[in-house]
Amino acid sequence: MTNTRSAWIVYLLLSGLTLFTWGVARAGYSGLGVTLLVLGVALLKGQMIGDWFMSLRGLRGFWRWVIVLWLLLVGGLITAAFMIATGG
Amino acid sequence: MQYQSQRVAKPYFIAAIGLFVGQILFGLVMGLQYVMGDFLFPAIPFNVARMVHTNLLIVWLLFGFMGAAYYLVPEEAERELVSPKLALAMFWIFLVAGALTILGYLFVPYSSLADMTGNSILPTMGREFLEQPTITKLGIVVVALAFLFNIGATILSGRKTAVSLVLLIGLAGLAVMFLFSFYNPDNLVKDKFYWWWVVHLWVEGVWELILGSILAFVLIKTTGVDREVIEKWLYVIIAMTLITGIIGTGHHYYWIGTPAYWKWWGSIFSAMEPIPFFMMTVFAFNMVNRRRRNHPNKAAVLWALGTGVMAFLGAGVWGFLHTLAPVNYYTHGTQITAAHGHMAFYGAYVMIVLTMISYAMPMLRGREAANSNRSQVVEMWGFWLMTVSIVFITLFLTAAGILQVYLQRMSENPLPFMVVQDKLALFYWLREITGVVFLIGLVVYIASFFVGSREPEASVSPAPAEAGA
Amino acid sequence: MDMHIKTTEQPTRPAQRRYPPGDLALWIFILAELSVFAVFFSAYAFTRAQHVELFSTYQATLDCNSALANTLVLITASFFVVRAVAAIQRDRSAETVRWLWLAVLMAGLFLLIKGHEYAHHLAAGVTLSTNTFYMFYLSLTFFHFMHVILGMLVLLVLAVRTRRGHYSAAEHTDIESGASYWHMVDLVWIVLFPLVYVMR
Amino acid sequence: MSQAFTKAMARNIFYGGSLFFILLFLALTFDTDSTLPSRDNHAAITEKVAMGKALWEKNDCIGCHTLLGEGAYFAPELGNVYKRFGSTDAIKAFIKGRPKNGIPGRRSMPQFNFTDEELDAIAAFLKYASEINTNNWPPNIQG
Repeated sequence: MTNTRSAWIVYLLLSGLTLFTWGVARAGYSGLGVTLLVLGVALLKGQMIGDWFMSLRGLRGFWRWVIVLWLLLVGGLITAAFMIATGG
Repeated sequence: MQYQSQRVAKPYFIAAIGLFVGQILFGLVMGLQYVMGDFLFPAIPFNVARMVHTNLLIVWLLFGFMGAAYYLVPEEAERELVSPKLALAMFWIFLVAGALTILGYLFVPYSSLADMTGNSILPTMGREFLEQPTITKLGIVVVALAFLFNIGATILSGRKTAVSLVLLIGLAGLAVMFLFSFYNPDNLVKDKFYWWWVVHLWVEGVWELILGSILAFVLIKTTGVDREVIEKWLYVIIAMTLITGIIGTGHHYYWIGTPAYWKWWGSIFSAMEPIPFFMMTVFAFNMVNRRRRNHPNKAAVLWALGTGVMAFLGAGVWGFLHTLAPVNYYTHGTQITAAHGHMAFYGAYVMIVLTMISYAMPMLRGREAANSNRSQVVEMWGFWLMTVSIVFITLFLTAAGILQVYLQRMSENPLPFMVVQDKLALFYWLREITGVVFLIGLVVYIASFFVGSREPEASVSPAPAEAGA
Repeated sequence: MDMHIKTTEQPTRPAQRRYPPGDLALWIFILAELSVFAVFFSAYAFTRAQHVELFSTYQATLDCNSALANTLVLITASFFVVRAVAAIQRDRSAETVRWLWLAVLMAGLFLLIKGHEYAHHLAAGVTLSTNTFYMFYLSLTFFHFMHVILGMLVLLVLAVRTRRGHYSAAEHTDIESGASYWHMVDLVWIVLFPLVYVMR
Repeated sequence: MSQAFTKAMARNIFYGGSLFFILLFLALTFDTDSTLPSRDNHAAITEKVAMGKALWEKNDCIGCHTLLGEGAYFAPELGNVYKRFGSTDAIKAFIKGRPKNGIPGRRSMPQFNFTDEELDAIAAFLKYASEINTNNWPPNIQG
């Protein structure tokens, strides 16, 4: 049974984190640290969508981790690419 | 066999196998021309041998698909064909038109054939795989329409199953995409762009629906697994096929004058194209493992499983090898492409047609369900000889291709094409020898139709204890 | 791959469930879609590594405010979809219809905002062939754009069918499937937004 | 909630997914079509070039050669033959000079007995093809 109260909380958190990302962009911050922070926030948001909106939280086995794995894969590859870009 | 009209499949299957023999013979001629350049020159130049080889392949596969449809549809629709007479008439028209076209290739210079058939009125000839004279192409359209009417009317007025609907969509798509063979602008880039709408959207699109549907039918019949389960997976697999395969067309749009973004779109989507083939392999093995009964026709089950494995290897793995744009930059138009083409066509389409023939032919020849044990053993020898041969042909061509790519395109002092070809002779000889083994395999396969035909049918062994597990 | 899915194995306690909400066929589709996006995202990131200057220059021409608005719109739509599922679980189908329509409205709003951005690019003569950055930007966002259209159509069909009384607390797999698909569309944008608009 | 994996959903995904990707493919085709004029060297398509293409097809040149990497892999790539040979005259001389009965033991190109006008047309077609923007393919002059 979907809990509407937790949905509200997740929704507000997602909106807040989105505003944070936007703020970083508006302020014009750059650099690897900030970039990876923004990416981390996005992954966190993705995780919240997977866990709460897609209701994967209560599962066991493969499907419990499918979104987490996807986020880690994508996040890892993007991080690697951005580190290469900064290093090279 | 439950319906009289299923019988019309028989001549289609016989013609398919006959043309298959012709295809292999001309393949051997070409293989020899690769190492003995003047073999049969100028009587049968390489391009003529190649036209015959590839056109016979296409035509016999079409015969196979049609035969499969005529056999499968009445059983699925639970009614007789709308018109068995039309099916037989179309068989003879298609066979005679096909034979005349091949004879035209062999006995008239190609340019004269173009003049004789009025190619200048609507020029469509002289493009790879679409070499048929324009009137032959029109004939193909007529035959296809009559065939679609016959099949479509039967399906739509009978029981509609996923298997028959998917088959119908595949066959209709086959006919529709073929219409692009009539578009041949002076602009070479546009010509090539839409040429792929026939070639790619056939072999990596609608033909895969036909393949999936035939495989599903044979698996339902031979394993006794619940139709719901098989049809569900059929839909998932063909959905993946089209999801990856349609944009996957882009892997042909890297170097022919089309915009650069196709390198990305084509690479990303065609890199996913092995997935449906992998699913198909898993699906076939899974269904056989979960079989509810042991079908006496073991050969047909072997062909079905072989299709899954070889289609994945040939179309999936060998396709993936050179589908990414940075790799394809070096491998485009080399023996790597030829290697992929051979195993993909054999694994996906040759084997599915032989699967269907293996399953249906015993019934069409009056057996209850299967050939005698002796006949099946010979058939399986044919299976292994041909399949192992094609694996080695592919490996030798791949080796030739790698060497060619290195010498001609990657080394510090790239060598001219013909110089490189001379250096590949060893691999071409090995390929030719393997090709002879393939022909032996084909002869053994055909022999299986005549061996043990007076012996009793293979009996049904009791269902395995693990069945349904 | 486990093809043997039994419906009877499902214990009632949610903590023990094995499969995500909705039809498993749809989840296989979601996996395929996510794989494509994963490859697309990494292709963007690694190509950027070779053209940092170019990417930064043209990234600056994008409208970050539209992207913010669109992110909020999608999250809101997702929230509405969650409420729709919660409502049908409690057998309040009228409420479900309302939430679904609101989500459709949000999807439409996304398309409007994004369409406005595209119109701007079109007027500036920007196409897929302008440069590598725009190639990726347009490809990624347009591919996602089409997903929003599809998601919107799915929600629309669900709203109509709910209204006609197709679903109840006992049977609403389709709504859960549609909801899962919509959340996937949202999830992809959540990564796309910082990657294409913000990270430099 | 029982776990569902239904044929109906699999079918809907097949129809919906196919339609989705057909539309995407058409959108990309539309873009390609409007971008081609900047890449396909269409300004060079004269009547002579068109005649050359017709001759190219009428003699099934693709049955041995590749053109922009497509065709048979038996004879050299011709998409860049104009650049490799350096002139239309060299192309014409090569085609004209093929021995009627081939070269013993070697792969040989047939003698097609083209008229001078036809030779001009074929060479013009190959020159046009060599000036199409192919994303820098082939990797080197050997094709």
